[in-house]
Amino acid sequence: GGDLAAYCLMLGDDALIASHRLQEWCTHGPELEDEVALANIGLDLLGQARLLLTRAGKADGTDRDEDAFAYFRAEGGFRNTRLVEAPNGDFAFSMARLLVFSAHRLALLDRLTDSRDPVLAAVAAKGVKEVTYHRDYAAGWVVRLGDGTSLSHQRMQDGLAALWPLVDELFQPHPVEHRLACAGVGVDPSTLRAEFDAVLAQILDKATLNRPTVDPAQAGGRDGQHSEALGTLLTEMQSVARAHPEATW
Amino acid sequence: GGDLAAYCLMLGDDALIASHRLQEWCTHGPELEDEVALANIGLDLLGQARLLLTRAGKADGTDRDEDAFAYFRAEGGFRNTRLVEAPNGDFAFSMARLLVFSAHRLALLDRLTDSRDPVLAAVAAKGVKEVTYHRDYAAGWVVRLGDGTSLSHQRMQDGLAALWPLVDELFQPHPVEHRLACAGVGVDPSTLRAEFDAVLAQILDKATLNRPTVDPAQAGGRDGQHSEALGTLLTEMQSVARAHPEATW
Amino acid sequence: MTSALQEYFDATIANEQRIEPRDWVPDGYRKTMVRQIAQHAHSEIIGMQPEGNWITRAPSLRRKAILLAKVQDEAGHGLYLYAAAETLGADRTELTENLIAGRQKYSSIFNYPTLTYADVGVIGWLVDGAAICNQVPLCRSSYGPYARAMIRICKEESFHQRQGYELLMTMMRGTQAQRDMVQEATNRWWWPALMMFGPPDADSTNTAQSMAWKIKRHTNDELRQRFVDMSVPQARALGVSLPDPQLRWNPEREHHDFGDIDWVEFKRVVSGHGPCNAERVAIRKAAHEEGAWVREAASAYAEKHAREEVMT
Amino acid sequence: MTSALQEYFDATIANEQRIEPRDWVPDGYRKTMVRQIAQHAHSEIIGMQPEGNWITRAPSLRRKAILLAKVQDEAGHGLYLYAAAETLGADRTELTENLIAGRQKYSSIFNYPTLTYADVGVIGWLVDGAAICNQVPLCRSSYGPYARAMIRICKEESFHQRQGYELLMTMMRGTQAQRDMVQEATNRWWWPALMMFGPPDADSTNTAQSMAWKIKRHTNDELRQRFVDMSVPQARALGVSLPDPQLRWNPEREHHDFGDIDWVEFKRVVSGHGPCNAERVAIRKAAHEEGAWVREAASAYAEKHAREEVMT
Repeated sequence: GGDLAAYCLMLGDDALIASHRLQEWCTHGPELEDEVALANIGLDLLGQARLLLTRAGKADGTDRDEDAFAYFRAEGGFRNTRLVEAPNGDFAFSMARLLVFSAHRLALLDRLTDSRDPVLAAVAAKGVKEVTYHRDYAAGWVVRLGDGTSLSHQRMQDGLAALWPLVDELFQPHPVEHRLACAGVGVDPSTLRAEFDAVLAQILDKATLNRPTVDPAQAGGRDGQHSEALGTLLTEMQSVARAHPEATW
Repeated sequence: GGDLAAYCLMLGDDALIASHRLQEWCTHGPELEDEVALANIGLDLLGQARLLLTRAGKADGTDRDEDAFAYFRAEGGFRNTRLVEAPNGDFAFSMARLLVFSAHRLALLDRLTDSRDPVLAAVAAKGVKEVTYHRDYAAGWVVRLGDGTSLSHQRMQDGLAALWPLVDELFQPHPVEHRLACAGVGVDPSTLRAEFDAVLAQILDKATLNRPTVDPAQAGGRDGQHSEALGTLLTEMQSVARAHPEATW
Repeated sequence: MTSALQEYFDATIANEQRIEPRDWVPDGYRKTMVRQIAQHAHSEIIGMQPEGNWITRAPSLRRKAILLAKVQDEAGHGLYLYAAAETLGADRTELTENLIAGRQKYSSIFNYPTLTYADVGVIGWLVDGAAICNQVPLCRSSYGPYARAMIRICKEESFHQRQGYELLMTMMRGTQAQRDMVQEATNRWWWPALMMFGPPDADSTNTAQSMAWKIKRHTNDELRQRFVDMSVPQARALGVSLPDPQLRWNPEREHHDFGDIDWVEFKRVVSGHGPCNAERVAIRKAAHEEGAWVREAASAYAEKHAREEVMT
Repeated sequence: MTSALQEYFDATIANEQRIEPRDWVPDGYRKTMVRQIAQHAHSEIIGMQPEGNWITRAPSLRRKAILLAKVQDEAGHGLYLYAAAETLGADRTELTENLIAGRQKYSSIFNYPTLTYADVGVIGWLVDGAAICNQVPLCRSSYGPYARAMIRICKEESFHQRQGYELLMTMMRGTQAQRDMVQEATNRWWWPALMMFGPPDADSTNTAQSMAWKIKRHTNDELRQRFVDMSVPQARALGVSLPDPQLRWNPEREHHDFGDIDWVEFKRVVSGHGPCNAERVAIRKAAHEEGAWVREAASAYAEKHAREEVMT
């Protein structure tokens, strides 16, 4: 129960925080078509987060609901990777992040459709279709920006470079992931790296971009060790809910 | 008691929120000298706010302290003008705002040194010296940017234009101000307009800038009717204090 | 020649048939339609802001999903409507530039601030409610692409309206602070919502021609009355009061009488001096300008690869 | 000629007198001093960020004033120190560009994040405490302008250190959540604070020459030991534990023994891969670049009016 709950929080928090960063693009996108697409992707991820957080509250026996997890945990209780909490940067950084996140998540959900946990398997089955679209959308922009103007090429390359130190954490197996992978419930993310690298290589090649060669940054998100950015994000996200702890909405 | 408390909140909230906007410049200023100056001005205004909020808690008989007012009032309880809550914009907007705010406040505090309320008179006496420096600092930048490069001239003129609709509110007498002015305790702000206009005319002339001709925006800050920006500001300002309502710091 | 076309146009209108993009239309009709559709499109896009302001702060994940979906729908409405305007020869980029330069208007209602989460509900209830009153007759607009867009938009808007009302119902069953928020938001939005129907018929200049062209079906005052009559029982069911001491049922008219609208405020807001006009346009302008390099890259890419296809 | 100057320089150092800007100095001394002062200045400026992060969120107005004043002091320290470097012929703009291009370093401690308000207190207690251990001997640096800057800086830093410790004392008397925050922040900052004294003496390359020039007065390990001995009773008085199971009093050495420092982590952070290196430099770079038009305007204004004075 404990491991499954922790695992649901990892996958759920990744989706919740990634969705928040996409929500921040709202009314700031480069085109209306992107407003629609970014909101759609944000909604899909929010939906995944809700199912996963609800599952966590069942699995750990506390019966906490999705909102208890989203609004009344402190920063150190969040299990997302640092990749998703990094501030949006420019559109190039945001698209690079969405590509990396979606490529990782698609590989993950694809394996997870075979999970012995029926809820995880169902979330994954639904998520695979959604995240395929997310990845294709992000890849489309990475290619157009990479192979667009010299300015957009530079920004895309800079965005990738800024992002790349955060990539490794996605593939570092946490003990919980390791145990659940052995039990046929979860996925060991290190087994996804080859597929991810191949997908990225293909897209970056088409985009005339170089894969950055930078050292990985400090990880720790899966253990609740986050960057300063998450605190600011949660302050905003949780503000209304916490101002009215007795309220129902 | 009630009028005096309300008046202290008006002057105190103006200082508190103006200080917050200056705090946001910290580590983002154009030069180290400006980091020092902006922090100094922010500190002066914070000091004025603390004295005035404390006075409000005595005057209204509730004995609330400065932190009760700063951290545990909702948005509608804040009595500051909309000028001070507007987001910082660029350095030109921020300097235009600081000039307008300081020129207004200097004229106000100068009269208030004669207040029959000894606390207000003392706050004003100390404040006059501080705000004289604030005004001179802001005027220095308005002149240098106005009469600097063509880019800085344009930005300064745009900043002034964006700001100007918020100026009128500073000089619209609230019933509380009117009553306290009659009682020799407060100042009717409409009596400060001529002095303010003369000071601004001189500085804008030196800065080769035109005084904008735009209609005033909707006011209402003195009655707790604020722009969307104040809610976001307070969410941030109050976040830690409200997360730990039982704590002492 | 033109006179035969004019006759055909007039007959189409008279027979309640629809004008389609291929049809000849008089210049005045084209200009009026483009203006009407563009203003409507701009309103959808600017209208994303007051609610978008609360997405990241929504107090439950369910409400967050509802709000995000709603704001997304508004972007979608903007897209259909700009597409409808393009069928009349307008250019979307040009329309956007008209908006951010202040040359074209959008609904004044979006120049009021959203100050609490109750505003999200009240916008759904009153603002979308008023919009629906205005728009349902437009589903029978003589201009086909607009009429069809309105059918889809009205369907989604009434969904939004119900969701807004449901949020308010939930809040009214919550804490006293929540009830106070709902009442306070109702007080702030009621009069601006009444202004959404435009100036009184006596001062409304374009109505006659627009009615003749069947691109407007009811007068401003008729629609406003319908909205008031619809809202009073809804307010009662919700348990909020409407901020108008003169509001009462008039059994002779079989309508509610209501107080005088502050047309001075209306004109101030319409002419650009409402509480949020400057911010709303500034945000749209910033998004457009900051997105320029992205759009340029997309064009450069498309051009490069179109060329390649030709060459290989 | 040079040899007479060299003798005078050597004698000044030997007699514990101060080198002043007008004095001849060997190239190596100048380069080493510029690097030392610039790194120190950069550290003050980058060091504004981890604490500056909390100014707008400080939980009481008194703490906000203390924190804002402290961060302002750091900007002031940066100013004195850049001025001291300029007396050796360095150029402040160039030094700033070295910083943002990653060509010059700053203290690695500022590459760790501040995650709660307790971090503000722990930075005061441990980070400023370690800085003071490092810097008090530098008040006797052979280079006069630096030594004088250090006297002023040390005075202000010990004030900051006391304020940080007092905040922690207050928090430890508060709620359990506050006590937990203090302990957790202590756990995160203790080891990085020990790393502030630099690599162990055995691996420290510049120490001998710097000691000879009297711009360094104690070895890294001596200073680190002094800091540990000072901090242990402070932690006890505060009621927090230090995260080192091997930490204990050694009556023979009359010093505390302590565990091994993770020098691999140290090197990773120093070489730019700590938790916040990229953000810290990016913020400084953005401020510098976004301020360019302001600085250009100031120069243009100054030049214009200097010309006018000459012409009139």
